[in-house]
Amino acid sequence: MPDKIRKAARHVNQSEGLIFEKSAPGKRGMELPPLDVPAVDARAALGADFARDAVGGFPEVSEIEVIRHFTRLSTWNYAIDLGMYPLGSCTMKYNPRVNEFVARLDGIATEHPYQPTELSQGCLKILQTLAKCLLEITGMDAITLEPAAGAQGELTGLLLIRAVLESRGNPRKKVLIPDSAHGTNPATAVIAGYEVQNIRSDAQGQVDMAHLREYVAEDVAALMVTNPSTIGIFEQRIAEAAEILHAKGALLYMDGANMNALAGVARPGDFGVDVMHLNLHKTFSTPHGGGGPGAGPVMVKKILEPFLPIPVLVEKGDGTLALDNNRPQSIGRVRAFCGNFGVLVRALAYTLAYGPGIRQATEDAVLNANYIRKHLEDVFDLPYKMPSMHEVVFSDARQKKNGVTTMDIAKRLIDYGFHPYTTAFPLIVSGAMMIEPTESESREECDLFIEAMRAIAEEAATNPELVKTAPHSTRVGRLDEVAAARKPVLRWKPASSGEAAD
Amino acid sequence: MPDKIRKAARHVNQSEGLIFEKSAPGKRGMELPPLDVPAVDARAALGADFARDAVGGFPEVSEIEVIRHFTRLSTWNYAIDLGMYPLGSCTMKYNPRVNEFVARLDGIATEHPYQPTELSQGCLKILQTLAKCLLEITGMDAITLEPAAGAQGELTGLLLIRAVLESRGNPRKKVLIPDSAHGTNPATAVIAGYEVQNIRSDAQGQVDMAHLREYVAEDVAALMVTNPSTIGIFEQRIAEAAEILHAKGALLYMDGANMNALAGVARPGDFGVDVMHLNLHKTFSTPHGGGGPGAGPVMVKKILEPFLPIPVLVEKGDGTLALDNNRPQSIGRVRAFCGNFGVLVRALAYTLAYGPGIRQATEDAVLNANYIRKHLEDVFDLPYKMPSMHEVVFSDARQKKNGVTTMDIAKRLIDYGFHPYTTAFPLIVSGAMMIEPTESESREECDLFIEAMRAIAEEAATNPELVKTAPHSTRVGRLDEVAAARKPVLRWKPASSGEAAD
Amino acid sequence: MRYLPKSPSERQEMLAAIGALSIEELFASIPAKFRLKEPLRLPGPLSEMEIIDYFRARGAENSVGYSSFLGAGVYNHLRSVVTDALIQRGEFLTSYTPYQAEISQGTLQAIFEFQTLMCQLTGQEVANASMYDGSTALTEAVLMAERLTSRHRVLVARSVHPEYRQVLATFAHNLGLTIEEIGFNESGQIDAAALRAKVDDSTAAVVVQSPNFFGVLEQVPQLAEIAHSKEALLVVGITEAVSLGIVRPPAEADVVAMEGQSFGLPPSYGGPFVGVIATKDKFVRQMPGRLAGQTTDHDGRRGFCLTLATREQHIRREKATSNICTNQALCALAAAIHLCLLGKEGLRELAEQNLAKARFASAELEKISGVRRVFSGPIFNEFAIELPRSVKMVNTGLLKEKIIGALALGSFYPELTKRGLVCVTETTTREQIEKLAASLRKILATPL
Amino acid sequence: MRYLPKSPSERQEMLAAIGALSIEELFASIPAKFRLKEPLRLPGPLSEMEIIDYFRARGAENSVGYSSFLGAGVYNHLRSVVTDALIQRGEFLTSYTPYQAEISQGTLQAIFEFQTLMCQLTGQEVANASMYDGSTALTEAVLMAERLTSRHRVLVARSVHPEYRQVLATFAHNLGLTIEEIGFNESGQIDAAALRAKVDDSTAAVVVQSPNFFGVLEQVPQLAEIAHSKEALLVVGITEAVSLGIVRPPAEADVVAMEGQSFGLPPSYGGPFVGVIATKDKFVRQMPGRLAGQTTDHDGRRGFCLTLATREQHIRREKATSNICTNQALCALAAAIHLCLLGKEGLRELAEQNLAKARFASAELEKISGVRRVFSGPIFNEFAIELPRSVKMVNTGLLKEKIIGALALGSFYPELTKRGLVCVTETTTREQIEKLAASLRKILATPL
Ligand SMILES: Cc1ncc(COP(=O)(O)O)c(C=O)c1O
Ligand SMILES: Cc1ncc(COP(=O)(O)O)c(C=O)c1O
Repeated sequence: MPDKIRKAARHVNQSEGLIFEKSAPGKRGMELPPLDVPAVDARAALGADFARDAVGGFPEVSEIEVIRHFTRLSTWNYAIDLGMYPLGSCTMKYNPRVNEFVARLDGIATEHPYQPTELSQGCLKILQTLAKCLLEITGMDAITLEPAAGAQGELTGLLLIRAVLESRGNPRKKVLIPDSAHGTNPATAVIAGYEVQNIRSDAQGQVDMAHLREYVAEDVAALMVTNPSTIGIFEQRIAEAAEILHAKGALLYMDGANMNALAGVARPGDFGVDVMHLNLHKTFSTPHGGGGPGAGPVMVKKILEPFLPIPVLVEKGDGTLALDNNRPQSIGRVRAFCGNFGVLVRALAYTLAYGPGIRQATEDAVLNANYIRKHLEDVFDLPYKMPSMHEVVFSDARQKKNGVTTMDIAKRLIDYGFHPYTTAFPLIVSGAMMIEPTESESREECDLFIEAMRAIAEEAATNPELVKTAPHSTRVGRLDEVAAARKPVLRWKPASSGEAAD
Repeated sequence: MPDKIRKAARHVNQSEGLIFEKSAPGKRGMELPPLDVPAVDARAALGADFARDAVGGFPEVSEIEVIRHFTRLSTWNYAIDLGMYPLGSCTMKYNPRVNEFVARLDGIATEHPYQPTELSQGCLKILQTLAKCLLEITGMDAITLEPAAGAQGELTGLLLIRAVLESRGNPRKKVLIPDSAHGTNPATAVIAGYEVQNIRSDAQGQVDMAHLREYVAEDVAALMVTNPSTIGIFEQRIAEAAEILHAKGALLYMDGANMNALAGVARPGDFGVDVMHLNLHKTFSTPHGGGGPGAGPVMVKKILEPFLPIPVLVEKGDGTLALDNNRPQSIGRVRAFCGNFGVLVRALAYTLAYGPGIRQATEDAVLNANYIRKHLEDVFDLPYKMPSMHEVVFSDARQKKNGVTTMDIAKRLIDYGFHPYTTAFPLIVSGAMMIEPTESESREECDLFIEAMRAIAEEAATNPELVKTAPHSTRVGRLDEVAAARKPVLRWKPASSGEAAD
Repeated sequence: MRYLPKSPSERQEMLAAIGALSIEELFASIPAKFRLKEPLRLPGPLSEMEIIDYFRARGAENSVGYSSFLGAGVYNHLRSVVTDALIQRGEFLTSYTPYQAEISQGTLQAIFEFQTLMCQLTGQEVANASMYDGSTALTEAVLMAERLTSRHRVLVARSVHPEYRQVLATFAHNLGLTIEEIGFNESGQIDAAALRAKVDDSTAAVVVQSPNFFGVLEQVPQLAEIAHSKEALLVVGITEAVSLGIVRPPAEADVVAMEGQSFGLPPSYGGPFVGVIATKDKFVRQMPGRLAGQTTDHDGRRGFCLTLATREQHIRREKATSNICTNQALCALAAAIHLCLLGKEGLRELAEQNLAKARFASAELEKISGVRRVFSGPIFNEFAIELPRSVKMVNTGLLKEKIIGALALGSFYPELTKRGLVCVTETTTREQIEKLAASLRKILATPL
Repeated sequence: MRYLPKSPSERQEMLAAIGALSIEELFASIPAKFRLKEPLRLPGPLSEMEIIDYFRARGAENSVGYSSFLGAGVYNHLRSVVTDALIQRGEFLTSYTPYQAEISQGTLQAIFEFQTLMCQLTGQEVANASMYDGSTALTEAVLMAERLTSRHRVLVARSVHPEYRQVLATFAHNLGLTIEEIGFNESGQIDAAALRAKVDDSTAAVVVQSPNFFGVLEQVPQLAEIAHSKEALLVVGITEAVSLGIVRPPAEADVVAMEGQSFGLPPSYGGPFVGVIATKDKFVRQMPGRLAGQTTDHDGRRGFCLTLATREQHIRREKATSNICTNQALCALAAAIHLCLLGKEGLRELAEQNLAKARFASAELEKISGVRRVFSGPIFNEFAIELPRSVKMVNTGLLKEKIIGALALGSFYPELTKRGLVCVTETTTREQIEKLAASLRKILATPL
């Protein structure tokens, strides 16, 4: 009998304890070349005040145990290399292997940020080329590659806005943020020293223009809008929003986390955006690596260029490149050194692979999202009917009637061989199901996803308990997150916990 | 409730079809740099007689589909990187990652066997250094690194014996092989043009000396003996066997597949062996790679040196190295070029990592085997009681009483998170269970294995059906091998099988 | 295009299924005037091989073939191919933040192990995984101190990495934090007397780094006592984490902000690295960044999940402890693997080798007339030297010998012209050190 | 030692558990006089970094930086990092021969796919996975023909790779096979007339290679007709498998023996490569080597297992079709992955590029006075040229230009002195070809 679930089966999988539980005194996983200078006794050299004893509880294991430990752990993860990872807003697309290869080349991975400029021209050319590509894609005027992730890009962007407003005499008080925004937007505004004013969405899920007009006053520094929005629709009146803001001397910040829907098709610089960031670990495919690293370059219009963080990449008269730290109006430095260079290398490798063909990736991403929408809209509630871009957002409204929530459906997807979609936000959709297939999914994979979602909808109707107790196929079931938070156990401790103290 | 089986659990695992089933016209997984010379129309250039149409049925898939296809497939395999792989005689030990790294270096992986000698000194030094190490470890006089695997090493060895005997006037007719030998031994003898004469083992599982004396006559070219034998015991009277053979002008061939029990402890060259091979993919840890590649260097005593296959590595007067093809007495060439160079590189990396410490690896291998023997000998039948070296061989005699065979126990081991042990041979043990942990297993892993084997013994007594129908945890159950052989399906065919014909 | 798993006809069939006549139709909600008519002007498309050639060419324009004595927050330590092989497993490399615990146990357990390792190294009770880098970790540590003390004055040692102080300044500027800097004495350590004089009831935190920017170890216990005397918190930054193999951990600090690059991450022109904040259990709810905690499933099996998320932006939005979301997870994994490989003995031996090399290098250089050590305090693998000429001039000469010399301290500290920062690690060979000394001697011998 | 997962005390405890007083006790069954008293004299032990340094140093003593025009059975083609990333997954790299099907389905399905790809390429019905290399595959193909025909005379084209013929000779010697060689004509192809004259009722096989050692394509259909006219089998060897992207497959051959190195395997100084035998279904039971077959489990799920093992040594021992056991599985996997990446269009385009480069190179070289093509037959990416001077002498000059020139055919064919074999692939740039031509012109212009 063919299995009911086509996409996945259960298979034997290795169990594994904590690395500390495998430790035994004297085992070594790495050996060093012999010391070629006179040895020094640390305790004698540093003195009792500065010397330490051995690190208590530190693991002592062999190389093969390390290989097995982390190989076994890895088999407990889901990954893009294993299948579709339809996390809305997170843009989990294929991470090309060549990007990993080039980021590790001698002359790339080996370079020190303080080495002489004349010995860094290769690194600087990479930064310059990527900068030019990102400006061409976004239609903006100037850029910084320094921010380490989207949230840091947001902060950098708001600090730039603050700086230009200060230079005009008043940094202002408020940043307007639609209720559909990602959590980093309001969190960032506060760190930038602003108050957050939430802006309502209209019936279509777009920024409510009337409401916006109301709020844009002399104390408003900027509107932070995500476009396409977190419900996957294009903010059609964004240019109008820009005019409203500009008329009052405020600026328009665009969260570019969803550029996957626009690259090659439309440019924020053309529809009134003053500042924006990109998530290179999303749109430009540098791997997520289980949570990072990323990069969040910030693109600005000319007026903001003088305030860009240091260092700024400049081309000298002789055509050589250099990093300029002498920028009197700069907001300063948001991170040490030149940003997540290794991530930037990967993003450039990705961009060079596509060239102008990046539009095709965008088209395929939007095609996949709409294909899935088309095949699921009859079984799941679609709160906002506007055309979908790179992502479709359903709600669990129908399944809720049987007590089945978006989280239950998400967990049940695991049994069907998929990673769950995003359930966390936006706040304007209760029980949101944010589905972003990206361009990396074949029709076959999309069809299997549709089949899985329809089957789960069926189960939610006929056998809700099955869905509510999912997943049933994983080596551990749903975990007690409440207990985890109530009595946090955040580190392993040796039996004789005196040891760990050191 | 803690799970009964500690070593493994079941986890969701991706299903995947054949790559051909994912093909669609126009998909590409690899693109080429643009052609920098005038393009040529193949059909016109080659003419209809030589030109072909597109390869029928050939896959057309994208890069991510290839990544996912083979990544998913890989998760269906067991591997040394996942856990203990106790295949007796196969010596599945840890394969150091650095070996893979150095084998891929520019200047190593990139070299052509016909490039000028003066531009190949690096490759030749690697061959020379490895040759010296292997001679030191085996105590032999001369060596060829050319054979691609153990079986080809055996053939090379027998051809050398044949050559020296021919040079003495008569190649002789027979090769004596103990009934405990690996299948390649008799198969090889035939290809070398010899008849196989099986030699009985004595009550202790060693070569029966009386029997040997009987058989060693003028028509016997050699005795092929594996030492330690395939039941993991040292042939204590091997030197005597050598004398018996030498007295009659015959030679002693030693199958060195089990050198893992001797390296650093004893040298075949010291106990009368004339010719032997090593399996570098076993004792020297070059990875098995799902079945190969390997390398089977052959070590000989002085008298056989003139007959070594070409090319022979020689050191010139000026200290530079070269390959000598002008060897009038050579048996010729057994393989094109210089053998599996990339495998030899890995074997040298392994040897350099240990140095004289290789003895410690041998000691640990023997320690593990005896530790397991000690903890299992009360529940499994031990047909031969001689001290175990690197391997312990039980039989299923006791479990057979409940209809549980060695194969059933082996399959049940899968559910316990282990790869089965070897069941195939030796012929002198019916229902053999050949267990070789190697030095790469920690005590923890050995203890889990012992726990599993004892639990299975228990199941065999109390619930034989459970064992006989194992494995129960894998994505596919026992396969119908009979059907596979009766109506062989050895390739995929497209629906319209006309296409494939091309 | 090789990354796109669709054939032209599949695209047409999918469009048809959607009921769209053309792909343009799917972009109809974008006002026409904003839709691009022309293809973007971008380089490419390039094949895999061309991409490799491009980056090989860029690499060749950098410093390959030079021996370097640069440290100053980025250290060249040995890395194992094992680490690289493991973090490149797709299951780690291409997975997202482990919000869905049931299929993320690999990443979650690894994070838990990372947190434990960081606690063991720093002598603290709890550590996060992770912050962007050491500089943002230090800044977040200060913001944490501000929240914990509700005070707004921060005293920062000038011997803290200059770029770290710049980052702190950028944040402080808008948050009404006042920052005052405390100088250093001839030992190269913070001027404790000056600090004691400045610390008061409005002081949120005292911020030092050890080993500090000059490579000198600070007297953490004493500094803690000074800070605590006014209920201010002591924040200790660490840029050279390998030092913890032999140097007393800052157990008395209230918050430790560490850069983990030294644990198996390549210099990579400044990133990606991994920042860590470690602190006391009692402060955990004000700590930013991700935390994995141990728990069980319904059958009592041990498992791990992200926890205390109420500190984070995706739950608390404007009330979050920080805006950080994506962090440096894969770098944290690399560091954890690297540390497991090194192990207790390996880490100590590694640190001892660094100390020994630094002692040797310092002695070799001090033999040169006109060259002397600037500071008398205890060092680990980095130290400041004074030269009879401008460091820039000397370095120009060294470059001719394929040596990247000392970092000119004058560019960060006007008063430290003719002073250079020299770093050596276990990767610096005796031969390289002797060549540096010989070249330096030669250069200084030639009259201007 | 880092590879050994035991602490000293664990060793003691395990010895105690066994009831042994010392480790020596476990080796007691080895006669004392054979037990080593001294440690072996071996280099090492080396740390990982020292091992890498050692091999980097060896690599630097080789041909890095030279452009090469060598082929002759080993070809330098593009390889993708994807292939390397996948075959290094531990689950493939560190697994054994898939005898235990339930936990080896990954390797088994990949083998099945490899077999299919090889059939599609060669136009044959069944293919194995795998033989050691092309040379041993060719020899095994001949032994297979001997078994199938029970005849012992083999006719081999002299245009077959000389080393392949040497390997065949080594085996034939002891098996009572008689081997006769057939010459080549001015087209560079086998002398069909001579072949027709020689083939008779005692002929087991006619053995040719296409493209042959001179890079010339053989007339396979005609040769098949000749062989079959006397019920002899036609064995076709292939060393440059990329040619199958545009060259008619040897469908008329009875057995094809192919070297798969061109499919993503590095030259690696001659190995490891991957040999393949492909043939007709009716001959499969005489085919050596491993085969994966499709079947089902008890629940009807599709699965794969090794099959027809009754041909193999581990079952049949002295009656086996061959003694091969360990083969080149991982290389076969690499080739399969490489071919899946290339795909139908990529393979054709790749082959066309090779053809175009060869045409261009040939034209460029023929422009040089005194340089002419030796053979008139159709070529793929390799061709023989005649020089006015000894190839050795010319190559010495080329080496000064960092060029590794043509392979001197004289060393394999006495009658072909002053003849050299030139190979170009998609990796040979126009610039390299033009530099070769220019250097050659220069060298030949300078009087002896
Ligand atoms: C819409 C949106 N904005 C901002 C962010 C924050 O970016 P990062 O995680 O790189 O800090 C994200 C990522 O989760 C996002 O989806
Ligand atoms: C004892 C013994 N001899 C010979 C061989 C054959 O070696 P290979 O598989 O390398 O041809 C093996 C390997 O299976 C073996 O175990």
